[in-house]
Amino acid sequence: MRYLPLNGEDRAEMLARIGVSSCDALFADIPEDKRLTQRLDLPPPKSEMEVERELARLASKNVAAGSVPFFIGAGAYKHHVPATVDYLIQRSEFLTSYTPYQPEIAQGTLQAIFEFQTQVAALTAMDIANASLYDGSTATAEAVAMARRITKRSKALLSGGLHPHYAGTVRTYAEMAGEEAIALPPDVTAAEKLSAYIDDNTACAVVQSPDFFGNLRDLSDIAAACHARGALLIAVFTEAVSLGLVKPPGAMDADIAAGEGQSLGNRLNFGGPYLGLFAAKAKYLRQMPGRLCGETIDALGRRGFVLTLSTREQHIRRDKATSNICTNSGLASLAFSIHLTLLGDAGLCRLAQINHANAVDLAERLAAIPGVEVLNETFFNEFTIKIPGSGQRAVDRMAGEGVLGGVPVSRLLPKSGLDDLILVAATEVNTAADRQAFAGALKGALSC
Amino acid sequence: MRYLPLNGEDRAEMLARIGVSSCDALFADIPEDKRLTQRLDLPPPKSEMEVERELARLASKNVAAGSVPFFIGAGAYKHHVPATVDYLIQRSEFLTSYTPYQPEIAQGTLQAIFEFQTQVAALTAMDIANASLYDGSTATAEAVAMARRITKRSKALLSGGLHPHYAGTVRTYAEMAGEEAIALPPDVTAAEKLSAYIDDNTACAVVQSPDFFGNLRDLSDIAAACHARGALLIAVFTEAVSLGLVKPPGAMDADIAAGEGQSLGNRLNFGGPYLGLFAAKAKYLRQMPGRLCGETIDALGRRGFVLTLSTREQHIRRDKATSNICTNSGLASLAFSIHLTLLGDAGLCRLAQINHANAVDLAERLAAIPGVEVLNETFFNEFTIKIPGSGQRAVDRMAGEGVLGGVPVSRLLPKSGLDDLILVAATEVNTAADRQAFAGALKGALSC
Amino acid sequence: MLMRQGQFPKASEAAAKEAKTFTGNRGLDIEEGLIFETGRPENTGVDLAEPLPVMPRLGALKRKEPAGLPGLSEPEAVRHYVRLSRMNYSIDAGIFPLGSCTMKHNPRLNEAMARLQGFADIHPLQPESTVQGALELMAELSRWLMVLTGMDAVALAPRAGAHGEACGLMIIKAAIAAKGEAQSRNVVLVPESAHGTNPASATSTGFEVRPVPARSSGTLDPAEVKKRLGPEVAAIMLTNPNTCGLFEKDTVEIASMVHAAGAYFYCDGANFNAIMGKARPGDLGADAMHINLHKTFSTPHGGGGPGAGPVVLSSRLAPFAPVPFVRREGDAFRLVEHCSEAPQASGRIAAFHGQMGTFVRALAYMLSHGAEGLRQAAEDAVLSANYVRVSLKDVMSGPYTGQVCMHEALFDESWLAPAGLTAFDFAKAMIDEGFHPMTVYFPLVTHGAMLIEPTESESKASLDLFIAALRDLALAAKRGDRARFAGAPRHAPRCRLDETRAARHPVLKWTKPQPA
Amino acid sequence: MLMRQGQFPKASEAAAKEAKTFTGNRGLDIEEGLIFETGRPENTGVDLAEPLPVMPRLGALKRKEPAGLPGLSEPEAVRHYVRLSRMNYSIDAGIFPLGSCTMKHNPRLNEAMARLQGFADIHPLQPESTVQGALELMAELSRWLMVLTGMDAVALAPRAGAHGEACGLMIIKAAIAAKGEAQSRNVVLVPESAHGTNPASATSTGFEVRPVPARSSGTLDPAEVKKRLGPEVAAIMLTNPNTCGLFEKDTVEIASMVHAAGAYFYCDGANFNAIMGKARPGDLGADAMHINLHKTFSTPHGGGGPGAGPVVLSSRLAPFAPVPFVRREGDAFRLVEHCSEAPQASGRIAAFHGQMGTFVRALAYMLSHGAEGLRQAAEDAVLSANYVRVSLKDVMSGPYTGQVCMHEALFDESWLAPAGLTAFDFAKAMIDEGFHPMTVYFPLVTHGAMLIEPTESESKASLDLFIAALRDLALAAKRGDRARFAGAPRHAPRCRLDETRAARHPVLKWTKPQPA
Ligand SMILES: Cc1ncc(COP(=O)(O)O)c(C=O)c1O
Ligand SMILES: Cc1ncc(COP(=O)(O)O)c(C=O)c1O
Repeated sequence: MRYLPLNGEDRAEMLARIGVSSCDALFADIPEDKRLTQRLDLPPPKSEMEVERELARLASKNVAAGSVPFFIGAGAYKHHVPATVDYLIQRSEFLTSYTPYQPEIAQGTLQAIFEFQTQVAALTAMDIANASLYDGSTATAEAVAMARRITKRSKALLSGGLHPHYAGTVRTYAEMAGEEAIALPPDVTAAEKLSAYIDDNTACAVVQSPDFFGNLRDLSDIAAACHARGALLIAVFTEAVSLGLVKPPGAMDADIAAGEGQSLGNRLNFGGPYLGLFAAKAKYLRQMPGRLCGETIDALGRRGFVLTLSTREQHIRRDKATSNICTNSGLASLAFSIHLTLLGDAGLCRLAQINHANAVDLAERLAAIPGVEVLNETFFNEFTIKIPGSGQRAVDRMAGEGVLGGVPVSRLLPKSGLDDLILVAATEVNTAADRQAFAGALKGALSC
Repeated sequence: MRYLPLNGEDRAEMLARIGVSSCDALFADIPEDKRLTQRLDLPPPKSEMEVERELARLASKNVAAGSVPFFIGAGAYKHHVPATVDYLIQRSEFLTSYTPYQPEIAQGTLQAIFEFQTQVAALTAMDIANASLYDGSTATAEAVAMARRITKRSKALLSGGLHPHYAGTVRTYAEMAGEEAIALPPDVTAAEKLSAYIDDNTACAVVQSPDFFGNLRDLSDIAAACHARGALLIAVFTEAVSLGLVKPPGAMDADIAAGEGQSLGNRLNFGGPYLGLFAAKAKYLRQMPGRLCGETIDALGRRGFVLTLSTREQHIRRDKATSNICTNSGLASLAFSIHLTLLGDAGLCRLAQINHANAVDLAERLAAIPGVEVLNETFFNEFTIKIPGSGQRAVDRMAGEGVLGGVPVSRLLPKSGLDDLILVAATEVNTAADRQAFAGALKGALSC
Repeated sequence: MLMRQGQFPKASEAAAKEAKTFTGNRGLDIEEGLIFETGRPENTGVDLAEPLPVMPRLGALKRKEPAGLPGLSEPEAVRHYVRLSRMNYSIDAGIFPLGSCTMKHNPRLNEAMARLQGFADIHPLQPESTVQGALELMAELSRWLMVLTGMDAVALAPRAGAHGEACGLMIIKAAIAAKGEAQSRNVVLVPESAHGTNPASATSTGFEVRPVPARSSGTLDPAEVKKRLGPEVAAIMLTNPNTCGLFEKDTVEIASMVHAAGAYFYCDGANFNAIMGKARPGDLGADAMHINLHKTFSTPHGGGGPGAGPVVLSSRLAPFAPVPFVRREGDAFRLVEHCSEAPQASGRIAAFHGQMGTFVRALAYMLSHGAEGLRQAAEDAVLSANYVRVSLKDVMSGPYTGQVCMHEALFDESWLAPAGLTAFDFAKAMIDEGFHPMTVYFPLVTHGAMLIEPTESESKASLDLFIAALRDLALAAKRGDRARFAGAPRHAPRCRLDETRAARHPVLKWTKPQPA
Repeated sequence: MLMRQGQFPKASEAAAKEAKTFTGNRGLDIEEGLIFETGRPENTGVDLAEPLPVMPRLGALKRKEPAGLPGLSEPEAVRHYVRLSRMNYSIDAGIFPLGSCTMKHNPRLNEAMARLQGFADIHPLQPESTVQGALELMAELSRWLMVLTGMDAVALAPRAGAHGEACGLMIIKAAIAAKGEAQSRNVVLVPESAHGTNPASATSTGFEVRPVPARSSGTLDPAEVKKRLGPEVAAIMLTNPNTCGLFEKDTVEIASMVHAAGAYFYCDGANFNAIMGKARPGDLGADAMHINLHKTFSTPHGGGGPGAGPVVLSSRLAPFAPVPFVRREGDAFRLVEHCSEAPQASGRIAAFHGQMGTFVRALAYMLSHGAEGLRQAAEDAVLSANYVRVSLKDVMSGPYTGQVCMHEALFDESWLAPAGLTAFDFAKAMIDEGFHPMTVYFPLVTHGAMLIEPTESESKASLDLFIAALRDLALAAKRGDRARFAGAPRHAPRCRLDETRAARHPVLKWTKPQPA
């Protein structure tokens, strides 16, 4: 077997040194009747070429984003990732190292985390950021748990503009922990009056912007309302690129920002691995979940970096930890950070402008189709359209024509009376021809 | 421009330090009327995404070997290269380093070359090998030039089984240098009596095995005949994998072995970059072309490696050098060496067996087609078939049916009366289904 | 996992001087500033077309203050990250014997497969008809996991081991609730040697943790478990093989006790590498177990993540798996995404469907081995750990060095005490010798633990060199050669780092230096 | 290119001791044996299916003696090569200012493009109908090269610069033969500063070399050329910008003289990076010029190769280009592979059609820049070289430091002589500071040359650090701090290597050690 360095001779010598006659002797602690003796119903080993063939067969059964006009978003975005990013994250020393528990021989990972934390803080305009969580949804759940610890209150108020999967995740966690999570009804046009629900038992309000339907929301008033009642505002985002052009959480006095970082540096990957971004006000530092990297010096006085404040974490604090997270999204955060380093302010801003412009152009093209309405007043690169008839059917028909034309809102919010809505995203990867193809396919789907 | 680190401010500061007012002042030595002022008729800069689109467009116009049943050889072979090989050669430190002129910070490249030299010597069963030449054809030309230097004779005798491109290359070089190169007529069945042509003005005989038509040739007698007349035997091969199963040049007393190394570690690449392998008897060391890496020690007595014996080379010896070669096939030789390191004797032998077995199976299938004849008595993974009618036409027809079914001999040897021959190769990448598809396509091509 | 800080010695003047060059570089060890020091917000390493001219639709929410993010041209960025990378140790460069972490070889084939366009460029919300291959892959991966563990269902959603633990406990909670015991059963038994994520997961899912001590031979005593069982107990979380590297030999008995008490048996499967193909947790009585694909099935750790922690389930718990999951319907595969279709499901634990990129890698690994190869890998892992154990036990002490271990060998620092040295010192000295240290100070039950997990990926030559070096270090320690340890690491990119300072005065991001 | 050997000092006992560890490793610097020492012929890192059972067709030519090649399992192989790689310097890790080598940034986009299946997995002898995209790419690359150089045709066959030189000279030879002067014209004028490949190429194509000295200002004197012209002269090989980093300002005059004498003007275009977009060799009178795609157009050097050396040709020489070449016929592209279709062609100079992998990379680079970006790259390269020149000229001497240079700045070692040091010593001390040395002892015309080519890929910060470090070293040298130089490099994976020993007792391959 190509991955196993030991050969028969090695094994024999090693057994001899150990002083047992066979490898099975090493498994003597397994109750005899529980030892596997039968052959398992699994295929025989495959050569590399055979594995490639089998997996290529499966891959070829999927329609890849790059191969068709593609307009799906809803929390995961198809952006162009520079070739350099994937090259660099595949460096052995990044790819195959563990969590940097031995800082003297992990300065590369540590400095990259320190830079990532600084970038995330700058991007969100928050004071501090951690070294990443699993994804945007679990980051949101962690933010809620953190708000509960800080406020010592139970209730979380979830905006109707929050991504339904995020809301679901928060609700599941809350339910399990015996806490309260109140989700407002789907709020397609950002019309809800969330502040009205904040009371003295409210730990936090959770509001997304750009929201699930693509609307931009000004969180400043909600922040004020929260703070007036001693609650925290958790600002959520699913499209990090928007922060190049849109007012960031910190500028609206959010207490915690939780978001999805996939859209910088990372591919769609059918939903994972993704990247949870997590930032907060400095005063809440000790309640942060996840790893933190800090600056220090070495014995020669040189700057260096270490994981720090780990007394918050499960491996020290166990059942009292701020979170159970251990393995996080290290490599995805590195990809994010490299992409952002390549972009810089200038590039990010330009990228965000292109996304916005392409979405505006698309909105205009779609709105021009008889019967189609764009529901958003404001948006970044994603918006909601209302069509005559079923969104699901239209999307399926377009897929049949080779256009991946958005997500039917009913897929995430079934039985909500929103069956005629489609969520549509445009990014820098879409050409004018793609947008035209989409408009054509939608027209076709509606007319048949 | 993403690849240029200097910005306007930097440039201004640098010009100021230099003490000139504009960059054009630095180009003052170019005659004024020769300075380019007009815009060149070339497209504007492209973003990474645009470059990808343009090149993907071109790539998609080609039929790739992996996408269809594929049986083309004739000096370049489609083998399966383990993913590890390409990963490792892309390590920055291998990919973006120069020729190891500063050995203290190039031990990685140097040790890899030393190992490569040892591997090539072992594979060919020759005493010594160099650090690579461009490809098999130029290696053959270099071998002939080396034989002339050693024997101080002019005439090179080229077997009719030598790859026509190799023969052409040797002839061009010979012609330019005013030397003699006599090519025997195409020898489809390895029937020529080459020894009869060796005389006292013969510097060398150049014989390929497996030869261009796929035949295995025993070179021992030719070697004896050469040596009896003071000439050298140059053994050529184009399929390095054959050496896992077939008698190597050194075992047949060849003086120089020159070959193509593409088939280990390297992809088809439409013909290049490939890898010239070059090995010789130790006594001819000082006449070797190309770089050589040797073992030595450092100031602390530790083993280390350096480029050595460079007094043979152009950068020292200039017009008296053994060759003009400078840049060689470094990275391709690394890929070769890594692939061979993964294989080892056991893997190489198995790989060669699979190639041979697949070719035998294919030969049987093709021979079963009425009117089709396999001309070879012996072969490794490639052989020649004779069909009723034009080989070119049959190959084109098969291509139309999505089968790349070999090379018409007339493509390389036009007007040689060999228009009904097709050269056919099988490797480990071909499945039984592929071979069946080939037989079917050939039958179809012959019947229409 | 390094659990404790060591001393922070100031290096000698002499050493400082020796290291000095004008640039601070030393040959191939090149110092590198922060991107905030070298980059500039107006620079960029990405060329982008002009945006279309449109009427913006941002309302009043345009960003006013730029983020201040530095940009680097592509060559500068490449150099920055290549230099950083060169400051890291990696499996690719040497043995990485972190106990409990299963740092095995990460095949590059898997990386290539995960990057196939048909896997990497598909969106989780595409119409199902356009992702049949992806769903088939998830189904196939599930099949492998079920067959290998002898379990009946798999939840693929968990992002890592800890997430899997939480997922498993949520499932158990849902099952308990379905039996009407939601209020009464809220305690989870957790052995003291458990990984920190176990108690943390229990708390975060609303359980109370009740610790269980191990007996002196390192495994759990059924009697101790029995004592702690009761109607309030929802589950036991048992790591098997446990974090001391021992197989819990009474697991079957414990499982039946737990079941008899109306509770569930959660198995922490982080150490499944030791027994895959040798025994099936399902046969041992487990109801739920997470598997760290980023350990057992070779997906790379990436300097901290990402991973994937699928949870295999017994038939009793299967109905309570969270959404989404894949269902086969005839020749087609479907995603069940809502509890409306799975009324007993324990909700949703994250967005979308799981760590597809990790699934591809893990399946590539499984296909490459076949069941036979996986068994061989487990055997080699255990063989190698025992080889290390017997080769070091005469010079290093440890609580169980006299008995057979599974995939990892546990030593402790007591033998270092006479020399005034700690496990921390020993670890740092290993760095100078070119090795990544073992896990130190975990498990917590062993004072000054040093936990060595070589995995099956090491050649005998590699193990022999590792053993010889550790023996040399051990003899040096016993000889009282304190200097070799106190100053270590000497040869790493950094000498010992002041962790106390980092924690006392946290500097968690770069800030513009104030002009003096 | 390092032309001369330095002294081989024995290191001090103290230094030797300091470096000592048990394993010989030093932190992340890990020693690695040869595959022949660690591998075994019966091991393999490649799994292969059973061969079909067939009757072998090998006749009597089955290999009898196995080659004895060691095999490594995949994890061992990965580790071997990763460890080796870590002993190398690279552009990705730092400035690589080798004069004449144009070590610029190698974009990874280009690597990805060259690996597209449609380029990497196509065979040179596929039917033309199945490789139209490849042929179109070759045509497009040719168009860029012709427009940039102002020439009329391109021969894409040459594998590298030296091969391009030989190709160009063969073309000239064919052109001369066509004029019936084959016997009489057999001399090529080569300036003394020329790269070694020039005279070597001339000899290997059957010409005689006649050297031409440069004048004191570093460029060629038309008068000196004139003196050497005659009916026996076939061509002049002129490098422009030349290897001293200077633009040959009299190139137009020289070209017309050469033409008037019935000879051809071959331009060595290895240094084209300095003038692309600024001037066209065609306008300057060149008849043939090779271009190193692996310098000017950013394809990676790969530790020595491969490259590509296409030759652009004037209309006078175009008909004599070797086969094969691409011809457009309507919408389709064809390959002309035989002289029967191109009767004046100078034959075939290698198998197949050229370095496709390199072409893809080079074209990706060109498309990324556009003409404008290429011009800017040339300007930045020249700007950076002059910046280095003026920043060092007060501390380091050089023959032309007072005048503007092109892409590289030439210094010499004369200023080091008083300290008893050489360019070699200086280079080795640079290694300790984290820099790859410049080219030393080339060009040969400058005694103790040190040729610095920073390229356009360096940031100003990188140049400033490089300059500051060289100034510090220079001042140290002037101060007489010989120790800093004599012992250098101290911090590299190896100290100075004994090159004399390597040459005196050549050990060019591993051999099994004899039992003692
Ligand atoms: C025994 C054990 N359980 C659980 C975990 C947690 O897994 P993860 O890091 O994937 O969350 C680990 C990982 O370190 C472990 O070793
Ligand atoms: C001026 C000059 N000419 C020619 C060459 C030869 O090019 P190559 O190494 O590609 O054969 C070089 C390369 O070093 C060079 O610098």
